[in-house]
Amino acid sequence: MSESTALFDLTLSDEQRMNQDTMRRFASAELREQAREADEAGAMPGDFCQRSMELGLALMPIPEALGGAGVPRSPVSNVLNAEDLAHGDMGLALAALTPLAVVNTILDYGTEAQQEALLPRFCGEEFYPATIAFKEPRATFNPGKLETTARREGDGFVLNGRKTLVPLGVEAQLLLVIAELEGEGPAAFIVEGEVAGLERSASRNMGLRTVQVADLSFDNVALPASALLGDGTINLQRFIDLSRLGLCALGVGVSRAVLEYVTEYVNEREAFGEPISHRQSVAFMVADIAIELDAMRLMVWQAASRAERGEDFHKDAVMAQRFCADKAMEIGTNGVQLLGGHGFCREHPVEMWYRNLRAIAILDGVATV
Amino acid sequence: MSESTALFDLTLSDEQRMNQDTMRRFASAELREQAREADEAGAMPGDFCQRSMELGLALMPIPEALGGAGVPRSPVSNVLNAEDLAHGDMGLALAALTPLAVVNTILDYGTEAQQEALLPRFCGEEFYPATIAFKEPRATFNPGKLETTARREGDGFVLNGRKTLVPLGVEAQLLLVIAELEGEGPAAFIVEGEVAGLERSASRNMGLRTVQVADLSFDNVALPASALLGDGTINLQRFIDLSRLGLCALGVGVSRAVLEYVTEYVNEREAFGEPISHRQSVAFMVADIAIELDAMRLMVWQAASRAERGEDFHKDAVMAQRFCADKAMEIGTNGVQLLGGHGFCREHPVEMWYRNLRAIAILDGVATV
Amino acid sequence: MIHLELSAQHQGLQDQLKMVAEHMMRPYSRKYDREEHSEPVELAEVAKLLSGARGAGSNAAAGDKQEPEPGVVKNGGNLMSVTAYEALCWGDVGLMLSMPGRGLGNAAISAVGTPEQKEKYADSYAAMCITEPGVGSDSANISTTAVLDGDEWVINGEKIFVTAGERCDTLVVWASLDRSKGKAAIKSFIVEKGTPGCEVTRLEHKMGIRASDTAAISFTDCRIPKGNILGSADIADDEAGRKKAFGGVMQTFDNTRPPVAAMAIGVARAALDLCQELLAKEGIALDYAEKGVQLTAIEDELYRMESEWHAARLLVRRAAWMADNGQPNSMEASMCKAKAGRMGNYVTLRCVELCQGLGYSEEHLLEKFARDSKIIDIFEGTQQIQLLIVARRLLGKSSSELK
Amino acid sequence: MIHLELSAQHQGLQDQLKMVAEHMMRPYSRKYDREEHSEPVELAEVAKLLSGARGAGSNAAAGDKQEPEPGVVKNGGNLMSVTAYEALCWGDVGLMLSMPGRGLGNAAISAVGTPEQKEKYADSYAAMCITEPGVGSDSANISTTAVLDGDEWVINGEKIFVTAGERCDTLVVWASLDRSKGKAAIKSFIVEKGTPGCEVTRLEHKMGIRASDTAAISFTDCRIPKGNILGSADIADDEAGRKKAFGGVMQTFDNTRPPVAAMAIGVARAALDLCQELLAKEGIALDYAEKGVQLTAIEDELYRMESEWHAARLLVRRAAWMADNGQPNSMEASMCKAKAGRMGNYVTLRCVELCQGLGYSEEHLLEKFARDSKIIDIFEGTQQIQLLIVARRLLGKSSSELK
Repeated sequence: MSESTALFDLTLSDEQRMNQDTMRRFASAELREQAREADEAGAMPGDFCQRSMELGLALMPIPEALGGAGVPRSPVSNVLNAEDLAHGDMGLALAALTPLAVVNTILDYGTEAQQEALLPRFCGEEFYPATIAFKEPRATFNPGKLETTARREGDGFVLNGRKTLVPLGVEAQLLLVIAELEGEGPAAFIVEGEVAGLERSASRNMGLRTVQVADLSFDNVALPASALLGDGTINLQRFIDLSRLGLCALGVGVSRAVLEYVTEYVNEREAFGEPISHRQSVAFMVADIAIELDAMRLMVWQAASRAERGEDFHKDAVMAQRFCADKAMEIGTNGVQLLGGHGFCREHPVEMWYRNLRAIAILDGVATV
Repeated sequence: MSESTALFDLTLSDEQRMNQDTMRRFASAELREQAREADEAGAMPGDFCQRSMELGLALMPIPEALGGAGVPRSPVSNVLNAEDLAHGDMGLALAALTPLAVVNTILDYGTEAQQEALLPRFCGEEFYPATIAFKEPRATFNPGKLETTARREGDGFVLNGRKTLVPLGVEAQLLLVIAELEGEGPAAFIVEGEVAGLERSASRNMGLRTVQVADLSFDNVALPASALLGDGTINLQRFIDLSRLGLCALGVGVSRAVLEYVTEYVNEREAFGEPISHRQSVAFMVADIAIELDAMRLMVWQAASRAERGEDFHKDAVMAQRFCADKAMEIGTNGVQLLGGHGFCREHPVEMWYRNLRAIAILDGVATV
Repeated sequence: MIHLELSAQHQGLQDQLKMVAEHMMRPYSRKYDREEHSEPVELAEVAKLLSGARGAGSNAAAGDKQEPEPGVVKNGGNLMSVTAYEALCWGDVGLMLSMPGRGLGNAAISAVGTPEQKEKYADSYAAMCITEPGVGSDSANISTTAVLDGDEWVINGEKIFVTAGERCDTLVVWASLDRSKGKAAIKSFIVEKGTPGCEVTRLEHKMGIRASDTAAISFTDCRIPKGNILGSADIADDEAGRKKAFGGVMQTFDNTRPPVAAMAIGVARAALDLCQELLAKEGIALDYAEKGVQLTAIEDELYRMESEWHAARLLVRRAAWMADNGQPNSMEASMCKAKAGRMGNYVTLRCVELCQGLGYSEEHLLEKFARDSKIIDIFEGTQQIQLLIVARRLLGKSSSELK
Repeated sequence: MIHLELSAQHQGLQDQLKMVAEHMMRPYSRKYDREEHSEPVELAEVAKLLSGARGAGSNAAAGDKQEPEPGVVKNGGNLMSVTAYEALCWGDVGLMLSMPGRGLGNAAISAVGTPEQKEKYADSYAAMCITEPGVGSDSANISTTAVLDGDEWVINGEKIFVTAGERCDTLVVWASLDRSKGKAAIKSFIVEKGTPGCEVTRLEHKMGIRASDTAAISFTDCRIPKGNILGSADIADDEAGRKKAFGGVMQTFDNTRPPVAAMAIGVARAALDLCQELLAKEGIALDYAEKGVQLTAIEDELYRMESEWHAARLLVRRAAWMADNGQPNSMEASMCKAKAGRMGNYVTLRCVELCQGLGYSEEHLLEKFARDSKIIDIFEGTQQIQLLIVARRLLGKSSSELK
């Protein structure tokens, strides 16, 4: 670690800056442009996932030997990417980022053999749909205590339980299912393609309609011994925390979109003979969005940079998520309010952001950085 | 119950209206006028309690046969009184209302003999200092689980524990100490004058400096059998709830004082060539104070009127206190903010109201209506 | 004498309407949320049933004006109205807004119409046309015009955000007799649908209340009988008169704000009930016991929502009660709309969060409540407009001093 | 490269200063809260100790201006300053404000003084005189005047809310050279205490920060040398020049707002620490474990406070870091002041509530923190003024458009 890295610093590296340009261009052209139509259709544009391949997101951290780019994994760069993509559209950003989350988790816990078997699939020309199933459909879901269980039977495992809000969950050819291995602790299981006892159904939700999200149920799904990722346990807390950072970054991206949109709107919209931005109640609401947004981003950056340095970042992740979940929803709400009746109409994107931002408090287990 | 009483109605009775005039006059002349000086001194004006006798508060519900006015007890009238007195000053209002709380509790639970022995003391020419000791000095104090205990020993009791924030606690000649009677439940004990093992000390607090508030400690205080109020148990929940209503009403009174003061101030104070009330951020803050204040009062009225009709009012009391505690503090904070630097100076009363209003979330067990 | 419970009569009505809401509205909530712009035919029956129940929260009742009688307390049409709106919106806000014969235009006709107008349009389904593309809260600045030509008014202009604008049969249209004379020249007119020159040009695609149609309507040389003006055609020529005239038009809002605020009470209650039902299935229930530091975060949040809900409801009932008793309630109407609007938004969004995946999913209605409730803090005057009205009254400021 | 921890040097300084705060300030906190207006003599030693530590959060350091150097990242005087303020105000805000040689006037001299002025007043204890009885946030409208008479400026006017106005030895006074020329004519002047015509007329009795003296000071034909003006005596005669001139005066705030915001970070941390200490004695401690619905309300509130605190601190550090690296930070300075001010108030008040009787009692310092913190959301520009500044920048509005 060089001397300069020990300073407090908010400067992006040259690489990060270049990458930011790429992400922003892609987000603007491919995500923002198509978001409304996809939201109305409740489905991704047919070629979106394939087109997202040009970003090479999943490829990056995969070792060159396995066909990847072999770029050292960077939680900081990942949250920067997540922000910029979500600035285009949160659902589509999730679609683009989900395979990366799978790759990251395989890199974190997979055995060498598993890495060799699975990771090259992400390095081809074709988009490889893979996802993580974490969240469970209970009002009292506690991410620290999973109710989806696996028990050892013979050499293999039997999986039971239900998962919800699984991005790309309908089409994924590879599922990493996070479950409680009875008597041993939390573990991840590799489920490939269709297996007996697994049912998938697309779910409709308040937001995130631009990405295919699924409910999964596992009814005595028999898995082979090789389905167990790595040596059998995962660091669940770390997994949750890494996913929190990605999720928060998505919230930052959408919130930035809100800020930009309302800033322009309130300056253009006139009432009582002046732009409505001349009213303190309007202007202060915009100022507050900017303040909380910047704070959200700084909290995410701090946690991600600690993660990147291998420092303990659990508290930072907990605080970032609490903060971002609350503020993002506040920003979403005020975004609609600032446009008044127009904000409630689907001709403007703020209502979609309102619906998507509610998910920041809900969507654990995605976007692992 | 007449037909008209079954309607939704926000009209004060003629008696309540007349009484309101009396209270408001007294609050203005005797409480508001003297509050600042008493706050600085950390002590009541010497003759305040005696002068408060003219209101006849404690006298009202005491049966005529015992020297009282024999007016049916009215939680609604009591919350109206508490609001108006606290509009003058919260600490002094507490001083004036505390003997009434004692009387109410003796009426609720005392045996006939106890009522005959104790209540006439409140009907003389001289102010009779009496109070209730309820709150305990713990950060984790739970009003439903008292840690001050009494155990039976021989015919009598031995009392142990500590109490805090006891209004008039230094000078009170009669203390009703609410304690857990071991193995039996919550009970109230009559402690008269000085007894061995009881120590009293005046305490200094953030606010409420105009009334003498005390810490009490009971170290194996031996009490006779007759010290037990009534048949030995009290309805602790009902006691807490009745005290909540009085406390909330105090909050309503102080909050109303804030509203009036800032309304005048922001119209007079000029900046940038206009009254600051012409700015939305200022004006909306005042509007919000008014809205929440009215809501506070309506919640207190609803709970009090249910109590008065003998209906279950526990939920109403719980919600009123949560609501009033939060909103009162918000109002106190904004009251100072609206005066800017001037609000921080003791030449204006808003800083005192800020300090007093924090107590609405803290001061259980006083002002039983 | 202070008493803040509903009378037996009002409570009985509310109980009945909640049954209607539960059995005749809720079953279609999701259907018409998805099938935007299709007409909720099942409601015809409900509307028939309601029109049978005298004063059952019709908007006509909300406009009910009362002279104060000393010593007499009334619980009348206004309180009835907020009670009914609360119950029906507990069922479904969007469907309630689609109920034939219950448009806000009916309230306006009832409030300021002549006896003949009231009779003629008693069974109509009247929508209200106020907002224009360039004019939101600034109602004094509308550009739609009405010009007298012989025995007819000729109306020209464009209106948006007309609730039930497609399904209604009658429109109450705000228009200016003379744009140079400002707000004193603004009057309202009854336009029957089908009148040549009056055309629905667009239906909005909305985030919530999708069962309710929100239309854009254009008026091109649209001719209506001279008698279809609501109130006088005179334009006041002094400041006091001008203020009074526009005040009259604006007064409609005093009547309609409490019922609209009551919509937020209804939908927030729906969310709270469903949220607590889902939590109860997993063993979490509010017992109102003294738990001290053992109180859970989820209980704490439920208490907070419950208390905010009760506070808002009391403000709504107060405003309605004042109208029933002939007390000016303009400030209180805005207070309750401001409080209920933000409460509804806060509560419905938080209920989604508390139920996590179940809250966010379309399998349950919580997410719909959070979408529906947002508009209540906006239409019939935004949160900000309500605060402005309250502040002006409190501080004694004119609209030019406190903008 | 993104990294949001303090450098080892800055962290070391903060640790040291927290020791100083704990051992040399906290023991006197209650004493000087009670003995309002008596001089905290124990601080002399602390001040001596601090002046030894180079750049230890002196205001001079806060005014440190940097030219940006491409590719070079600096952690300099501004970051040092907010770090130090945070630590010392964790000790006691009132005592920190009473520390000789650390007045806000020192920051002004350091920011815009000539080398001679800087040297001459290097060891002074300079207070800042801006606010006037009739002028709060409206700094452009001050009525104190400075008129050149031969080789001297003659100053007349009345200033209030002068922090350390009595104990300081030097005053930096805002005055107008020509009231008809508006804000372009506002300049600041160095007035040494003891100059005839300069008199402390009153000390404010305050709710909090009672250890700090807040004075009213009058200037009656008070003559100071011509050289005691800070910056140029020219009055710009075109709009751009006028804006720039006043902008220069106002720029002091860009330097002082982050340190003042850091005061809120310090006092809020003090409250959080003490609150958690008192709760820990009764077995309640934040363990950051995943508790799901078992999370208690008190834990929930502690998490909320902690996250708000961290958020505010990061905004403060960002603003300071930008100044260290030559980036314009006017908006970010106001952002951090707005956020930290309200956070400090919320956190300190809530800590009192969470600790119930112990929080409210003078036996502990929680109640004092809640009193001290309130002023931080007010002085150096209120919450509302900060939002106004942020909004104007974001929306590209002038002060006449967005008032």
